[in-house]
Amino acid sequence: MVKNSFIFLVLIGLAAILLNLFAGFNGSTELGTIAAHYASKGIEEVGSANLVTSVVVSYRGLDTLGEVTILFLSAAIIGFFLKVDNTDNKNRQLKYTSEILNTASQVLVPIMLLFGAYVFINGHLSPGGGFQGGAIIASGLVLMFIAQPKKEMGHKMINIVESVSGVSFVLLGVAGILFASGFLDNKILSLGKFGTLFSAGIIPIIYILVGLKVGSELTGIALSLKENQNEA
Amino acid sequence: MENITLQNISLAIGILVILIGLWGLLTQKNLIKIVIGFALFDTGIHIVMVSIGYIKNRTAPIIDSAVDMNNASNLVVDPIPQALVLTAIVIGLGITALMLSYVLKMYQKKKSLDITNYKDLKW
Amino acid sequence: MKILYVLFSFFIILNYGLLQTGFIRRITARVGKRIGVPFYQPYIDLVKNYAIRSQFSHGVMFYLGPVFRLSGGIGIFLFMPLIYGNEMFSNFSMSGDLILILYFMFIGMLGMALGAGEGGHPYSIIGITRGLSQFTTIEVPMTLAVISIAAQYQTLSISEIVAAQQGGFMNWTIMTNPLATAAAMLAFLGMIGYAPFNVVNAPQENPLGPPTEFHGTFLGMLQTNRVILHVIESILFMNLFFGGATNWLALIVKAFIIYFYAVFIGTVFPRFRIDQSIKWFLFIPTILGILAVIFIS
Amino acid sequence: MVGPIYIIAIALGTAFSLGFFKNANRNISFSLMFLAMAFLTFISGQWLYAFLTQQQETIQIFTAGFKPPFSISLQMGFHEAVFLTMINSLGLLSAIYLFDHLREKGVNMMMVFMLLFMGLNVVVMTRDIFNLFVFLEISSIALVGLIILEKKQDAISSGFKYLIASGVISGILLIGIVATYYYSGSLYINDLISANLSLVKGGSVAVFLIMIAVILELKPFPANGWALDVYQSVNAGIGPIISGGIATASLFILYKLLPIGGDAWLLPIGITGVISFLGSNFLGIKQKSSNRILAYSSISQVGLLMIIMSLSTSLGDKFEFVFFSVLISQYLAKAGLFWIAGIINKDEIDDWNILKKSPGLIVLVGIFMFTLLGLPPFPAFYGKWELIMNLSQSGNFVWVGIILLGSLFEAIYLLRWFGKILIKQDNLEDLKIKFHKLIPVIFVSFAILLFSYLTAKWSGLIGIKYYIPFIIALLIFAFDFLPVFIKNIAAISTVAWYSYVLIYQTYIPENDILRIVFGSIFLIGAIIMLIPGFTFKGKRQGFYPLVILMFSGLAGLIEARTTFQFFFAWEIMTLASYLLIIRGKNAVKPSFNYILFSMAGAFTMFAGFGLAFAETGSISLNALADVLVYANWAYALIAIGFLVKIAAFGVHIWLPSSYAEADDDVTSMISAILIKSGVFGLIILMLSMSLKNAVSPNIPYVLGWIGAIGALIGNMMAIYQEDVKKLIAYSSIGIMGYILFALSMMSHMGWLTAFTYSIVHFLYKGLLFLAIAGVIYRTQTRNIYEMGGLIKRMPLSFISVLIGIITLAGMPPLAGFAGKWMFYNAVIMKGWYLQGAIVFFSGIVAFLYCFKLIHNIFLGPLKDNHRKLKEASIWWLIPQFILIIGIMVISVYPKIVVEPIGQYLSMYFPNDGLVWDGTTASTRLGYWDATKIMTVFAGMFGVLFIILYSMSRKTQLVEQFNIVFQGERPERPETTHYAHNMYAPYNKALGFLTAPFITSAWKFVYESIHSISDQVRKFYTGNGQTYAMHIIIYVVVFYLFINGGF
Repeated sequence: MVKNSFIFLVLIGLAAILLNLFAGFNGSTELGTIAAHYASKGIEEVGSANLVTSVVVSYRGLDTLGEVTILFLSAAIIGFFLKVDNTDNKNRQLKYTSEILNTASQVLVPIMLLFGAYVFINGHLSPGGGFQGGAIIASGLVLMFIAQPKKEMGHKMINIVESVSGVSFVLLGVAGILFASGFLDNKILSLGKFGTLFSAGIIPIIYILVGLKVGSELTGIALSLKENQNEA
Repeated sequence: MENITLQNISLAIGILVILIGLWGLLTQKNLIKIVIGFALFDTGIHIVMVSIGYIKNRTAPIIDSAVDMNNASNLVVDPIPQALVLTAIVIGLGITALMLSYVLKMYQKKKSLDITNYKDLKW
Repeated sequence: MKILYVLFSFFIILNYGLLQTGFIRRITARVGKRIGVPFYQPYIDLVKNYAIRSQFSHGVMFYLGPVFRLSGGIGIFLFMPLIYGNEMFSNFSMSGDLILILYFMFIGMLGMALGAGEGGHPYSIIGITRGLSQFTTIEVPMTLAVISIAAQYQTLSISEIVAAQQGGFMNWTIMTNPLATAAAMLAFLGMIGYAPFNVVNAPQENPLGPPTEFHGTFLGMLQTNRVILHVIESILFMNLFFGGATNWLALIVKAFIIYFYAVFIGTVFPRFRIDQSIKWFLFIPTILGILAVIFIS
Repeated sequence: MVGPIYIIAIALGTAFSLGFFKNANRNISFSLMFLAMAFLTFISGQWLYAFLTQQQETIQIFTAGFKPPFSISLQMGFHEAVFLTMINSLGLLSAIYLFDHLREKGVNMMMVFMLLFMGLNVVVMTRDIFNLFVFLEISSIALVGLIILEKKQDAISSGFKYLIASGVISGILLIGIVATYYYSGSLYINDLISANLSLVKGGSVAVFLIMIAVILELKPFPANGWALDVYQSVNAGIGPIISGGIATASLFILYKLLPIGGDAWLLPIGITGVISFLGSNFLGIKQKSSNRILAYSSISQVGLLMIIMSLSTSLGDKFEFVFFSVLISQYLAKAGLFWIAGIINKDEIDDWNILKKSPGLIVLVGIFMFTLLGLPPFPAFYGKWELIMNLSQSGNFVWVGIILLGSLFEAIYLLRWFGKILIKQDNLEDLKIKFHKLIPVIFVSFAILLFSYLTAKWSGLIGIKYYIPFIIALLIFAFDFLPVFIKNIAAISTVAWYSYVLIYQTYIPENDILRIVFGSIFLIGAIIMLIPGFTFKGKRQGFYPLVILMFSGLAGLIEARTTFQFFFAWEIMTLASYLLIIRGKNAVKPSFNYILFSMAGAFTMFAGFGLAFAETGSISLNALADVLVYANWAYALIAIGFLVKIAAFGVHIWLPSSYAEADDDVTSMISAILIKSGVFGLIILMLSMSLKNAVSPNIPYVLGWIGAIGALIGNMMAIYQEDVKKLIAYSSIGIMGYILFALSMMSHMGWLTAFTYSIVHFLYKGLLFLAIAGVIYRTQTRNIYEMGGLIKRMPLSFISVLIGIITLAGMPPLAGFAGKWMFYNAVIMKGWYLQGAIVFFSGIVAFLYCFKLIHNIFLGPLKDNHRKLKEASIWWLIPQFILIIGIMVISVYPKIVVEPIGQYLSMYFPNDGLVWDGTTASTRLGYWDATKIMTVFAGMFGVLFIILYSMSRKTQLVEQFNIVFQGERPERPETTHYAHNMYAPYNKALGFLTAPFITSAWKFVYESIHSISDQVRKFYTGNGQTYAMHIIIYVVVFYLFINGGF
């Protein structure tokens, strides 16, 4: 317990630092210059109704590329790390899942997939976007795994989707250099009419790619974890 | 009572969650619980981020019927922290997933979830 | 011309040495309640030894050993001024000073050691190592004393040291620098090599020691050397501490007294083991020497 | 030119598209990845080239078609280009090295590998702090992936530790970034810099969090347990990526973000660096695992780089030079060592002697280690020099001390390791080397050589001619397959040519006696000592390059005009001699002592030069004379370096065993020649400093006592040695004691003595060692009591030894007496009577071992197994007789040598000189006529010999068995032969003088350092939680340190 109390003291110290950090904090009342710029100019520059989307995909597109990469990395590592060869695949024993879950999943999974697709297609208009949509799709698939543990599902398909979407994301970025003023530039397509589905340049396309990619990657992770599942 | 605004509360909660997460990370012996501690720590940071971006009685940064696009800069909250938190969440997710897979592997090798059994290398 | 004078004085020293040895042997015999040999015995020995033809040798160094030894002895003689203020009898002392004399003593030691070593007899070396060990420690008080008087007179040339002591008894080093004299005279006992410091050649204990490897002419040379060396060392001390000599008579008297003092002690004292004598030389005489140096500086 | 943005595009595109090849042939996917890496390297390389050659401007790359701060922008400047080129080329080489692993492990790992470097590239280039965070995360996650390249248990657990630690750190960084955004309203680094947040109350904390996170990324001691475990557990191919790639990038992050913190952060970073450097080097001492040693070493190097960075302002325009020379050399050398470790694939450094199978690799390991240690001619040397000089100029003497101490610790563990490689051992299993693993190592070593040359040019501290010897050495090394005979001729002719140029063409016209004397000792001596090399059979690989280096180092000492050149030559000479000694059979441990003492001495010398520079601001050797304030300190520190080399009393313990164990001709080289370098140094030092009154006279006084005691102890020890080489070695200590004593008298006669001794000692010590070496070469034993009677078998060697010892003992009429005689005069003039007496006593003691030497080897009964011995080889005898001629000339006619030296000295010491009248030399005390003495002696000797011979001519030679073998057991001589434990009574009386108290004192120091280090390192418990704990404690403490409270 001496150790824990010591840890407690240290954390107190850390807390003190954090309190100092926000000593000057009194809820901001105005947007910072950059934020204001996004809010006011965002429409004509990017043309996406969802400002967050315009920041995520366009202004800070490189970050997005990065986070996609991170997910990709984790998926790749986990896939390599938890790879199971058939020898220890034989003696896996899995619990029997309930009837209700099975039936419900059969109803729910398609709807979830559909909803996910909707969310990332409309990412630039309404709350949501590629990551959210991808997460929803993945959770749908996870639900399927839970419902039918025995069901085998190969990584091949997932990998293909991953790679295709990823590569085309990069290619879009390069297209930005070639046809517009910079990497990941939004204006290689016309911004279109504000507020419609086909607007805001390549944002919808990117978000679709991101959605697919995130979905497949999360699924891949879940799948690798599932394959290691063993309740013996 | 004046300065107890929404941000301050959420900020305080965020810091609290950070500390709780660290406490779990540092004191728990069970690997899974350590990972949970880390996840809490991460979440706390996310709460802090969001609460920083918030501005009193303004709405989400989405231009729709509720927001006049010419006066947007006075109606919406700061979109940047939200964008950042999105990225941060994904990164946290990736790391957590990695941690869990590590735990899984470690458990498969040693059949133990106690971190004190994993001092293979030291000094 | 110089050569002739040198040879002449060499002749004197040699005869005087032989006689002295004879007398001393007789005296010691009497002390030991024996009759002893006639005083001319050394002459007989010398002639006999030089007459004997040795029929075998152990190799080159067996020849060189005695030669080294004797040339060491004669060398000291050659570079030693005998009579103060007399060009004829100051030998080659103009070519080297006190340091040279001190270091010439080594040559004799080395020669003896090499010769005996060449003999190849396992025991001959025992005496040699004993001799060397003791000799190093004898040198300590000696060196201190020499430094002391050199610092006192600010010269290393023997003739000048003698010159500085002229003009009466009170100017002798023994009066002006008694500590140095004391240290040196104690070292002198070791140099001459009577008891208590004669375990080196120890005629009784190891009869197979160095001297017995040599016989005939070799032995003769060694004896000659021994005779000369004793006289010359006495003369060295006379020059350094007792005002030197202005004529042959003074030289002989002083030398005899100095030598006799060693003999006297030798006949009345028992013998030291090597490590004892080492310790002894490094104790009282060394302290005296250090004091002498300190007082001078 | 290809825009830097394509680095991202290509890397990512390749990584993503690799997914298509999951099940295809892996060679395809590998070659795809390899091409991508190559292209990255190419891009960064061409930018670097552009910056170096045509004045390329720093450019900004905007993404998303908006200007910063509204969008993320990258920057490509000179520094970025350098770092990117380093990182990417490392990636390329690592790819080659890891070829088989990556191929075997499959596409996923290739993706991870690819993305790791992509992340690092963006981290270096980006100007947006959140973007930096994201890509930092990418590379650290990718590292997590590479850690488990082989799924070993310890790798997995250390990977988990790493995950926890880096998670915490990045969390802290994230909080910092968000808060910074809140306070500045921007994420663009240039805005953050201009906003200078440190003034805002919370802003300063935000900056603190960012900075501390970056510092923690650099794995500072002690909050770095996780990193160490990772280093130790990973595949050796990954180590370079961590230390050379990630650490380098993190350094650049610190460099990039430093302006945000402002100058207030320089000092804290410096202190962190100091702690890291000292701490990890100290803990490195006790390590056994090669990877972990490398881990400690790279962390310490990062610490050093942090120090340099913290000095960026005071270093001024030197900053880039210092920083890059240290950074790049450690980056290259570390990579090489890690890769070799992977090739050997043995964790324990005790098993590294498997390398004996492939000498080429040993050479490479040597290059890498000496690069790490910052020894010349390798790049870090120049950097460290500038660093120390600058530090001392700005008065941070404490830091200088700490840095040098840390470097000494580093030297301890690296050199011990190097020694372990060379330990002889039979039945080593042989080592199979995959070619593709060898390529990067060789490449790196060449890069080091090239870079050393570039830094030398860049530094402008030494002329190009200092590199001629290295070129020659490399040439000889290239022709190492030739037989000894040719190489020996080549070496001799090289030295001969050099000595002709140096002495005959340069110094004799200048009539610079000091340099003529020592130049001839060094170089002509070298020629003489090289002659015995002809006896050696076979190739003698690696011997001649080292010899050339050693002697060029010595020549460099003579030529040096600045302290830098002097130190450079000094280190070269030390290093080469160390490598020469270590070639001996059991020389590993002794040579370790030698190099350790030498390094310590070199470091104190270094500090001394620093002090001198701090005061005079000039590195010219003559400027030493102008040192006034620090005079005593500088003098003492520099002197210590030389004292170590001449094995003065107190630091003498390295000498005997090193001499004994070195090869026989090497022994004669170092004992006769090398040791004089210390004397030369002392003379230079005293001429420039002691003559001024700035130095207190107490220091020479103390030196005098040290010399006297050294002389006594050295000779005393010598007489008890049974190992003949040790005996002579100890006598060297004694003689060096004389010389030190004579020098410290600071009078004309004293210095004359010192010079004469130096020459004469060179002659007879070389003579003795050569003769003894010849004997050992025949008898195959070094135990003196196993020899005897050899005069019958090798008379010529006997003559050399006889002359040698007569000279050594200083008996007239030979040259040694000249020294003794001057000595008496000097002492009595100076008035140092007691010290003088001690010295003389030791001189007489010398007589004992001289006799032991000649008797036990050549006289006495001949041993049974030596009856058939032949005389030593002609190649051993020729140099001996050259030396004998030298001795004889000086004995008969010392004037030719002594008079010019006297004239030279009277420039400095006008009074109490030696007056020459014909052949008679006289001082105001005494006189001495060597020529007459010689003639008289010779005449008398001849006469007597003729008499004796004529009297007993027809003698027969007595064989050994005509007299008894009394009491001797030929098969076990040491039991009864008197030659064993000779002088027992002497020991009984005076043994207490030779108790090895100095040795045990040093032993105590050494061992206590080790045990402390062993205790301290225990706080790395190996528990991931504890490590996370360390991190948070570090943060809190650091905060307290900076703000002095909450």
